[in-house]
Amino acid sequence: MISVQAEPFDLSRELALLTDGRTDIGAIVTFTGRVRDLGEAFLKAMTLEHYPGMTERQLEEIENEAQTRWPLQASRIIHRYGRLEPGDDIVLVITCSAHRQAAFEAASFLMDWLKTKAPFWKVEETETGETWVEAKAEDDAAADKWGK
Amino acid sequence: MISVQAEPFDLSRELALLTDGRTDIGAIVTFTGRVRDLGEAFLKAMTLEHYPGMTERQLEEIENEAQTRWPLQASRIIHRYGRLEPGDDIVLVITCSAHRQAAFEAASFLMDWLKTKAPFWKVEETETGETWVEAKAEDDAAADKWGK
Amino acid sequence: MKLLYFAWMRQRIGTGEETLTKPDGMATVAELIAHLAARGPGYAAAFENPAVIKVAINQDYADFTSPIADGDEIAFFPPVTGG
Amino acid sequence: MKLLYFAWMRQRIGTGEETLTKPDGMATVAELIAHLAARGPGYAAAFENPAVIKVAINQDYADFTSPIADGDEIAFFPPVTGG
Repeated sequence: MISVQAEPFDLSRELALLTDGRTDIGAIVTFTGRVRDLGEAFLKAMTLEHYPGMTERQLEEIENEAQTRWPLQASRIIHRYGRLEPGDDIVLVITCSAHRQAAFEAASFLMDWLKTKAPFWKVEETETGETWVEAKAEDDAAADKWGK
Repeated sequence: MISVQAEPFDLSRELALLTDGRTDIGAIVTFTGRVRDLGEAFLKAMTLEHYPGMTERQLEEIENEAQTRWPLQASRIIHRYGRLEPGDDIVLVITCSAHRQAAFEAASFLMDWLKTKAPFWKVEETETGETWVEAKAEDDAAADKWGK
Repeated sequence: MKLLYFAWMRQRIGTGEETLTKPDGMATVAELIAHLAARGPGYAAAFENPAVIKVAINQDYADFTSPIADGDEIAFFPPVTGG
Repeated sequence: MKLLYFAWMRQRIGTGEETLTKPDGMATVAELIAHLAARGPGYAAAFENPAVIKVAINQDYADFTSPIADGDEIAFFPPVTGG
């Protein structure tokens, strides 16, 4: 299941929704991405813009792709948009499988994809003004390693 | 921080203890291992035996090793022992870093190590009796890939 | 065509959304970009380096060589930075 | 020496812990294993396939060639299956 939302999410609640009452899940990996302070400049906030409609479509597609590539019993993607401050959650990925390697790989795959293909853009607000975050070559390299 | 305990753990509480009030953490990976139903035989319960003293020492050592190999801001290992039923949590690993790759790799490293070096032994209780779980060659291979 | 712009492209152009009747003879994304870039300084600034610009047609990633049709929703944006 | 046995080795031997005064001339883990395996059918069953047995001296992993001393805590166990 995927959600694109402004509201915060609650990891333990999402985990419970996926796994409560199930006894076929042996491995659960969660990834939480948060706004963090920049090294150089004091970060006041970060605003995430996205492409409503395309974002949801693309997230559903990639979740299906992960389910095809790995034997997952459940998965969850939540990506927030709007204005977020240091320490706030940005993204949550949960993968559940019988085995740990599938859960780890699928979560890592989903995050690499989100970083390079999900239509979100971050603008950082510091004391010197607003700056659009630039894409990183290392993120493209990370996504490329999963092939297509 | 490491704990070897019979009691259940609470993921959201552990996460809060590691990250509340911090704004330097950008990526949090959690791994939860659970008792799951076996395919073949109905699993009533699983009992984990361990080597008190050595377990704690070895867990502390490997947590330090992970901190040396990856830039982690925080980490947590909890391993339970005693009698557990399907759906019960066995192990929790949390890794926090500025970057997602470090958090993913360190969590995966810790789990591969726990599977092959932490002195725990599982005995499964089914309708046909008790069976000691056998170590898997694939777990050794997974641990070997991290080198020493 | 419904045209969408995101992030700094939206800021440079001054709007995030507009409609355009596809001119006769315009067949590909590349031709649409050439048309838009000639519309004024904001558009020129937004499209000054096409190599970094991504395009989606009807909410799917496309290429500059992709064909376009009058009913399409065509979005231009810089490399994504979510996650 | 304090000797510890875990999992099915504990079950076969019938105890998880015992003390043994190191016999004169016993220098390595391998010699200790040979000594223990000869103590009776439970010990023989526990040590029947030394290739699968792990040993720890004073709570650190060791080898069958590792030297042993009288004050050591020496643990024998099958491959671990935690996590």
